[in-house]
Formats: sequence, C-alpha cells, structure tokens
Amino acid sequence: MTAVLPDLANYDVDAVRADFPILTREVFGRPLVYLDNASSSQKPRQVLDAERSFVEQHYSNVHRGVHTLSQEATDAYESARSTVAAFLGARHEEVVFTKNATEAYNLVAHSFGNAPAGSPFHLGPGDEVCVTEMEHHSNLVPWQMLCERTGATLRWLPLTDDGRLDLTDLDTLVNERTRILAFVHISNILGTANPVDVLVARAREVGAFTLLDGAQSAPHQSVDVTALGVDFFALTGHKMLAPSGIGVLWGRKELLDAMPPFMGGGSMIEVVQMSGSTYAPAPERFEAGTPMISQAVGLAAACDYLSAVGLDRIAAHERALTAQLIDGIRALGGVRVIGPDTIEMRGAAVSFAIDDVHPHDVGQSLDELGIAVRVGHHCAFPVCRRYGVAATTRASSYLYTTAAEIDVLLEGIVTVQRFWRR
Amino acid sequence: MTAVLPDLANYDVDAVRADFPILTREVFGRPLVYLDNASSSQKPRQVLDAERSFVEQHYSNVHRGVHTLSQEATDAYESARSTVAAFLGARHEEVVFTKNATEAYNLVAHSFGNAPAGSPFHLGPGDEVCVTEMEHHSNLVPWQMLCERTGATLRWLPLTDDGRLDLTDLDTLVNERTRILAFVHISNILGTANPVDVLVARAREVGAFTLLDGAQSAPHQSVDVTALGVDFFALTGHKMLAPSGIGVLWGRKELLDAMPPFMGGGSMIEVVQMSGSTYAPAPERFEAGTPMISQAVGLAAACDYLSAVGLDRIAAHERALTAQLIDGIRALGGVRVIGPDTIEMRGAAVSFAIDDVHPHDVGQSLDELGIAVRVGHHCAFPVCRRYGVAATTRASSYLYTTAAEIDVLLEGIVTVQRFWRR
Amino acid sequence: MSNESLYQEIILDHYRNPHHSGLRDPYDVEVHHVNPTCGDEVTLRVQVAGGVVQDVSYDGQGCSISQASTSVMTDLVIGRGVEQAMQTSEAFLALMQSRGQLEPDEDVLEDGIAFAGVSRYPARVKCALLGWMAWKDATAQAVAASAGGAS
Amino acid sequence: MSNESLYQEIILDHYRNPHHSGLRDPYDVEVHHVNPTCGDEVTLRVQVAGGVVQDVSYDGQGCSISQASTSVMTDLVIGRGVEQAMQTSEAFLALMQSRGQLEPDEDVLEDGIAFAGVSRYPARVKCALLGWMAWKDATAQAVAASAGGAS
Ligand SMILES: Cc1ncc(COP(=O)(O)O)c(C=O)c1O
Ligand SMILES: Cc1ncc(COP(=O)(O)O)c(C=O)c1O
Repeated sequence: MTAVLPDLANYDVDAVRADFPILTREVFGRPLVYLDNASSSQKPRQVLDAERSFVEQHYSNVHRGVHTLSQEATDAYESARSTVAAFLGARHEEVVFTKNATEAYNLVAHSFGNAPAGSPFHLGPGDEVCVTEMEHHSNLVPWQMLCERTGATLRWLPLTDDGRLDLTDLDTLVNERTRILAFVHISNILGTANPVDVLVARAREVGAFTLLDGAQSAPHQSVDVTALGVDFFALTGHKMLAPSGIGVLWGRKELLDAMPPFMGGGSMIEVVQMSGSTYAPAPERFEAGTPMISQAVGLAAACDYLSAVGLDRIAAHERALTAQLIDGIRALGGVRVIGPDTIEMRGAAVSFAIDDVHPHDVGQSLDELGIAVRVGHHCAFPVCRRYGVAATTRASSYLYTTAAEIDVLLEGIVTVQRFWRR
Repeated sequence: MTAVLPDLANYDVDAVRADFPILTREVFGRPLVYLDNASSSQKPRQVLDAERSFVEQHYSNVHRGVHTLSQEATDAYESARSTVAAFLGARHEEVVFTKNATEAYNLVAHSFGNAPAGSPFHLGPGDEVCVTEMEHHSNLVPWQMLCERTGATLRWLPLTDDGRLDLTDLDTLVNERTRILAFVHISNILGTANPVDVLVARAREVGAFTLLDGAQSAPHQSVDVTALGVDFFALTGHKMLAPSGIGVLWGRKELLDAMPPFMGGGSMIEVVQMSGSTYAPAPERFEAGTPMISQAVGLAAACDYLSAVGLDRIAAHERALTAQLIDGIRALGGVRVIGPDTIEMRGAAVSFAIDDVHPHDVGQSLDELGIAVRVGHHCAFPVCRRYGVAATTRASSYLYTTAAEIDVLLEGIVTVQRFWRR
Repeated sequence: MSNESLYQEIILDHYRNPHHSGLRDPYDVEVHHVNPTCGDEVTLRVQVAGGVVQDVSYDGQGCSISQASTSVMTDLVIGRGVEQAMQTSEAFLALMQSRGQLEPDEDVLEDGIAFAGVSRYPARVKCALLGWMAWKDATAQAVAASAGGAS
Repeated sequence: MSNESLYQEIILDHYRNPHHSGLRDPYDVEVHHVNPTCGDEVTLRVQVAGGVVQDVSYDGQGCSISQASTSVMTDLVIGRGVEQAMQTSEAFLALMQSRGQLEPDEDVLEDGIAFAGVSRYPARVKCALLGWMAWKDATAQAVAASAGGAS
C-alpha cells in the first residue's frame, strides 16, 4: 500500500474524508453524517485496495506450503503481524490474530479455564476475577462464564455518579485472591478513560494478571502495550479502519507460550496422534484453522494509514470535536450527558439522554436527517441500569468527522426536541 | 451481485477462468497452474466486487442499530445468511457464521463441554466420542481436548489399505456410549468420500449426534443437509471462492437453541446483569461480538456464483480431471496414489508419492515449473502415519482447472523424476 | 420529518393520545413483557368472556412505535371474537416480518397499516410487536384458564 | 531447474554425495531430532575433545535441503574449535532467518552460502536447520558433560 496522504500540517479533514468512499453517501436526501464510529468505523480505499490487490495477486493459504503463492501469502500475513506488533509497541510473536476483540477475551478466559491445578493460570473456588461495572459485554460475559465453569467468584469495581470508576474499595475488590483484573481502557458507552497505571499497580501488588480492553483506545490514540504494563491487550479491526472479521490479542510472550490452547485444529499443533496431540508455541498455538488472511493484510494497511495520519493528531482532532459536542449539549438544555461531561480522561464517544424522548425515537429521527448515531444499551446493559436509563443515544466521532457535522448533530437534537415535544 | 456468466451448455472453463484475476499470474516465468484448491481456493471478481461495493456503500455494524446504514448492513448480513441456508437446503436460523470450519467444530465441542449433567449434550467419563482416522486436525483435536476436559473417551474408525473407512467394527466403535460421531464428508488428504448414510444410520440406532465436516464437500458438490440426515455440518468459505475469515456451522434449530453457548460477548445475550446473563436463541447465541460482516456478503456471493455455474456441472468437470490425473499417474510408473485410486466415491484431491523423491523437493520443483501443489501432512498427521509416509504431494483441482493443466502437472512429475533420479 | 418517515401521522396520533391506556378492572389475566434489546416494557390485562375480548388495558414504557402499536392493537381486538382477534394479530405479525414486501390490508389492520414502514427496520419490529405479543400471551392464558374451568 | 532455483548445484552435490554421513564410533553424545512439520529426522553423534569438534556423524531421512545442509554443516564444524563452530552455526542461523535480506559471508559459511535462497522460503528454513540444531544440541551436551566431569 502506498497511502498517498496530503501534508497535514494543519489537520486536513477533507483530505482524509476523500479516502473514504462511503462518506459521499446520502441518507434521506441528506449528506451522511456518520457518528457511529464507536460501533464500527468506515474503511479508506487504501485498506480496501491493499486487501484486494493481495487477493488478486498473491492469495493462497498460509503456512507450511512451499509453492510461491503460499510463500507470498505467508509473507504478507506474517508481515501484517509485524506491522500490528510495531503499532502496539510489541514483539511479532506476541500478536495473535482473532476474529474480533470478543474472541480475544474468550481465548484468555478459556485458556485459563483449561489450565490444570498447579498452573499459574488455574482458577477454582476461592479465586476471584475482577472486572468493572462499565465493561462491554465482550469483556464481561466470558468472565461470568469462566467463573461459572471453575467456581471462581466474579467481582467488579463500581461506578461513580459522574461516570468514573469508583476506586474507593479497590484494595478490597482486587486482593490476594484475584487471579485476573480485566478492564476497559476507554468505555464505549460512557467515553471514560480509565487510570490504567493505578489499576495495574494494584494488580501487581497482589500478583493478578491484567487484561486491558483496547477496542476503543487503539483506534484513537497511540498505544504502547509495554509502557502500559499490562499482561494482555486486545483490539478489534473493524473499529480502526480495517475490515470486519479481524482482531488482535496481544499477550506477553512468556505467558502465551505457557498458556493452554483455546481452540484445537490445524496450525496450532506440533505433533498429532489419534491418542493425543502437542501444541505449537504462540502465536500459532492460538490460531487454529485457516486464519483471516486478507483481513490481516487489511488490518496492517489500516495501521499504516492511522500511523501516516498520526495517532496524536487524530486524538487532538477528536478532542476538539468532543469538547464542541459536550459544550453544545450543555448549551441546549433538556439534554443530559451520561458519562463524564468534561474532556478530561475521556474518549470521543458521548452518550446522552433527551428529556422525554425515547432513544429509539431520537435515533430514528436523527437518521431521517442523515445523522447516524447509535441508540440502545451499547452492549453495556449494567451501565444503563446503573444510570437508570433503558438505553442511551451515543454520538462518536473519528478522524474523518468534521466540526460542521457536530453542528448538524446539535441542530438535529433541537429538531428532535421540537418534533417530540408534546 | 449480478454474476454475468456465459451460457455453459458445454462447461466453459475459459469463461470461468476469466472471472479469476489471479489466474493470469506467472510464477518463475510460467503460467500459474494452481492445484492447491483443497487448501484454499481463489476468488472471482464477483465475490470481490460484492464485498467491496457493500463496504463502499452500506457498511456499518449490524444488529440493533436504527440508522439507515445499520439497517442496510443488517439486511445484507441476514440475507447472506438466507443465501447460505438455501445453498445448504437449511433454514435461515440454522446457519451460524464462524470464522472458519475449525471454529465450528470447536463451537460444538465447547458447547457440549459446557452442558451440565442431565443435559442431552453432557459428556463425562464412560461417554464416548467417535471420529475417524482420516479426520483433518480441525475435526480431531477439538474432540481430543473435549475428551480431556470431560473424561470421555475418544474412539476412531480405522482405515483400509486402499484409503477407505474400515467399517468392520462400526457397531463396536459406535455404540450406546457414543454421544457424538464426527466425521469428514470428503477427506482433504485421501480424497475419499465417506458413506454418510451408513454412518448416520448407525449413529441414529445408538442415539449419537452426528457432525459432518463438509469443508471439502460443500465447495464441490451440491449439499442438502436435511437429506444427509446429520445433526451438524460445517463448511469454510475460503475453500469455496469466498473470502478468508468466514465459515458456517449448520445445526438443527432445536439443538442449537438447546445447546449452551460457546463464546460470551455482545449480540449473543438476552439480559446481562453483573451477577449473570441469559442468552439469545440461535443463531445469535453462537455469534458473540461483531461478526464477519463483509465476509458474509462475500460468502453469499460465492454461493451465488457456484449455483450459477452449477454444482453438478462443477462436480462432473472435476470428476473428469480427477480421472485424467489418476490414470495419468498410473501410466507414469514410479508414482503411487495415496488414497482411492479410482474415481468411485472420491473428491478431487489426489495425494501421491514419487519414489525416492521427498515431497518437499517435489513441491518445490513443481513450483519452479509454475505448478502450485501442496506438500506435507495436510493437517492429517495420523493418515500419513497410517500409510507410512512422512508427507504427501497433493494436487487438487477446482471449477477453473483445465485438462491442459493436469497435463502440465503430469509432465512436471516426469521432469521431477528425471531431475531427482540419482 | 420527511415523507418517507417511519413516523406516519397515525403513529404519532396514537403515541400522543393512546387509546385504552391505563390498567383497568375487571380482568382475567395480567402479563408483563419486556423487550430485552431496549428495555421497553408493558404490563397488560385482558378480560375474555363468551369467546369475545371484553377489555384490554395496559401501562408501559417505551418508544413511540411500541406505545402507538399497543394503542392500535387495543382498537383492533377489543369487542372482537378471540379467534378473529388472533387472526388480526397474525396479520400484523406477518406484516412486521415482511421486510417491506407486504401490502397491508386496511380492512383487517385499520390504523395498523401505518406500521408497514416499520417492517423495513428490523431493529424496530420488536418495538411494534411488544404490545401484541403481550396481548396474545395474556389472551391465550385467559382462554386456557376458562377452558380448564369449563372442562 | 531454473536459475532462480532453490536448488543450487552445491546443494544438489551435497545431497547426492553427502559428506561424513553414516554413524561412527567413537562419540560422546547422540541426539535424535525431528522436524514435526514434515516428519524429517536425523540421528547425530558428536565427539568433542580438547575444545575441538573431533567428529560428527549422522544418519537421517529428509528432503534435499535438510540432507545437504547437514552435509555442509559437518564440513564446517569438524576439526574446528567448539567456539568457532558455534559462531558459524549462529551465522548460518542468522542467514536462514534473514528472509533473503542478508548477504552471506563465504569466508565463514563456505558451501553454506548456497542456502541463502532458502531463507526466502520460510517453509524450508526448518529443513535447512534440522542438522544444525541437532549438532548444536549434541555439542552443548558434550561440552556440559566434559565440564561436569572436569569439575
Ligand atoms: C476436511 C477439512 N476439514 C476442516 C478443514 C479446516 O478448515 P479451516 O482451516 O478453514 O477451518 C479443512 C481445511 O483445511 C479440511 O480440508
Ligand atoms: C469497549 C469494547 N470492548 C469490546 C468490544 C467488542 O468488539 P467486537 O464486537 O469487535 O469483538 C467493543 C465493541 O463492540 C467495545 O466497544
């Protein structure tokens, strides 16, 4: 891929937008205003082209083949792994490709669940897993299921009224019995950015493993897993310009190599006999079956694209938009932000509630104005319950969002308020 | 997708080939002769175009969103499910999208492994799982792991010298203790087509569930899961013209709805509380996290393409090529087919051994002639051991393979023999 | 909102002025249904006598679609024979599952035809069905109970 | 085969006429290594004395690359000091892992430079390393044993 990017001395959002074919679409005769990025992002032609030219010229299955296409495909797949590793400040062998972030959490939970007594990963009655009340279902349900299977106990850090983690009881909730502390880097529903250092420090004190859900951070800011000091980190490609169907589990190599496998099948084995098998080292151990070959190529192209634009610039751009949105909402009246209502320690997803209008009606009415926002529980049911709402409306920007689009949303909210005022 | 296909009154392989951009490639200055289809197939532009135009015009995350793109993407994803269901003679709700066939087998094995005592899916010591000695690792290792977790016993149907299932002890090996009989429809290494009816009849007698590995059948012949009478069936998209990163588990609806979930996360839930969750019915129950959205669209386009060409014609075309290859090999001398050496009850994958030449050297030398074949254990280690070889060379044709290409391969084998004769 | 809007005037009218709302006595059966995907809920009572739906009353939380649909439903079933009302409910269900492909029959569905557009929005179909499903459940229970009592 | 061929004449020569093949006495350590991805195997013996690799003998099954590479290896280590031989082995390993990016040093690797092309074929790298890894393992054991004996 040669990402022909303009000079972005001043962040040139129009140049970025020109790379995204779908952004020229109209909805109900209006220009599409895509503010559902926390759910999934659109794809630039650089990513689509990288995947397509790979498939049209070099496609084959990967690993172990000796013919030319097989070597080329393996090279492309493995150099995609290197690109992602570099993107995360990690080593090549520490990057496991999964189909999404959800599989990554299930992988770790199942692997731990398969560990025999005596293994450092083993869990049983008396052991604890700690999460937070703001987890996405993907980083909650696998741990519930693991606890059910093993008899371990699930605990969770509660939330404050202003949408932050309540760390008052951190030392009780994360304790000597805690085997793993799994938490979200940036909440997809509240937008909250969590204090990774504080949580990692406590986990280290008690010898618990840490897993960080980076589904909402990796697309929006530069991430260095080594600097973060966690043991596991996951991201999902479709939220960061890459194709659907690919995600990443990053784990420290010595942990991955020591963990039992999750899924069994081709590529993850060493020697297979009918009576039993031995397993390959990581990352292969966790990549059973034919992998997401062209999707890995697409993900690498997405990482390249994001790096070329610059994660720091993207973060700064989104920060300005988030401030504009939060300030705008406050100015409107009759609309309440659910989650932090300042831009300190937060991401670009902003959930809100319009007085007396059901989120479904908000979302549908905004759609008729061309504005795509998400309504619902955002796979974070417990958060809705915590803040006493059945659902929220969420607007989330990304590198191609413009200040003008935020204005369209704010005007749209006014239209909705007028229309539904009874 | 509108597959503009020529009239194929006589199977027009050139017209088919024109749809596959990669087939114009050269390798070492020679036209690519791609005979590694059992490992993975190439993709026609109809599939690439379907996926790309979806992403450029309708992409969004699926399910629960109310905005237009979200509805369009959900429609595309769910109608892909309908297309695949129709392709298999199944019902919409019986089609679960997975990342590959391997995940499908792990899904069933893990779900069974999660079933509490008393459940029809529960396994424990004294229970048995039966497979065959010709399974792909993907349909073997998950069952080994399940047996290890549950204390159940793994048994297997052995092979005859001519590459068939040895059914002599079928009634002992599949017995009242057998909970599930998992077997391959068409072997990827031997080419053998197994007698599904005989095995299903025996499984029914003893009340065992049946799972059929269709990774090598669905791409090459028309499959009707209802007529086959099995309980579960799986395929993998990349072997049937679809993108990598997508597969299908088909299961009878009443079974899928009753089975415990495999992975936890978004979309597969009904109500989530911190203290525990309830799960959605199938297929959602088994599709945790953001699915392979554009890949499902690609898979549906692949099904449409295969149907337009006609599975029966494709099967007939491959049958002729397989006969040509087997006869040609026999005529050469010094080459032994590993697996059935007639075209009765077999697929298009032909494994062989050239006297005194290591398969790695065969594969590499053929590559230098532009011919892509697979060498190795083909993820079927026990089969190699059974036939006393470390590895085989395998040539496998598909709908775009020509008789001329089979001739090139046969000549290539002669060249290899000459070159390596010491 | 636009012409193609989901929000037909009929829907907005029912939402703003729901028919038969509020919980009333007497009733045979009361049910509580929840739409797990959005948390909407309805509590609904039915009274059936002589094979006729005598009354349906309800109270609930939800979006305009679910509220209006429940209101329309009460118009279509109260005072009708159970069998006929069940048929109407099937017709509404079929319309909702049609993904915009069915031409609704005004003679059968009356104001319910305004929901035809909803069927193009699978995410909203559950909203439109919430009240109907609650009614069907409650009525089936009431019929079963009276049949049980009669036998 | 073509000019770009993996199969350089040097490789074919060693494959057809392997040097130092066959198992010989005396030896200090014997190891058996298997390449699980293709089933190739080698049984290899080393004799070390006075810090020098006195002999390496072997017997094995495998493709031309693994056979020839083992033959080349014996030429490069027999009669050399253990330390120097280990350095040569590291140089060969580095070449194999270079994915075609390293220019091999003929002074160090002699016939081993013919394997430079193999590094472009990750699937074959394990073949080329089989004999080397077996030698390294056996030699390390022999050195450890004699060090243990001496202390
Ligand atoms: C017979 C058979 N079963 C299962 C598989 C596994 O397919 P996948 O690797 O796509 O999961 C394959 C292909 O590798 C196969 O040939
Ligand atoms: C915070 C967070 N974690 C995890 C996920 C799960 O990602 P995926 O559905 O791609 O597995 C998401 C996105 O839905 C998310 O926002």
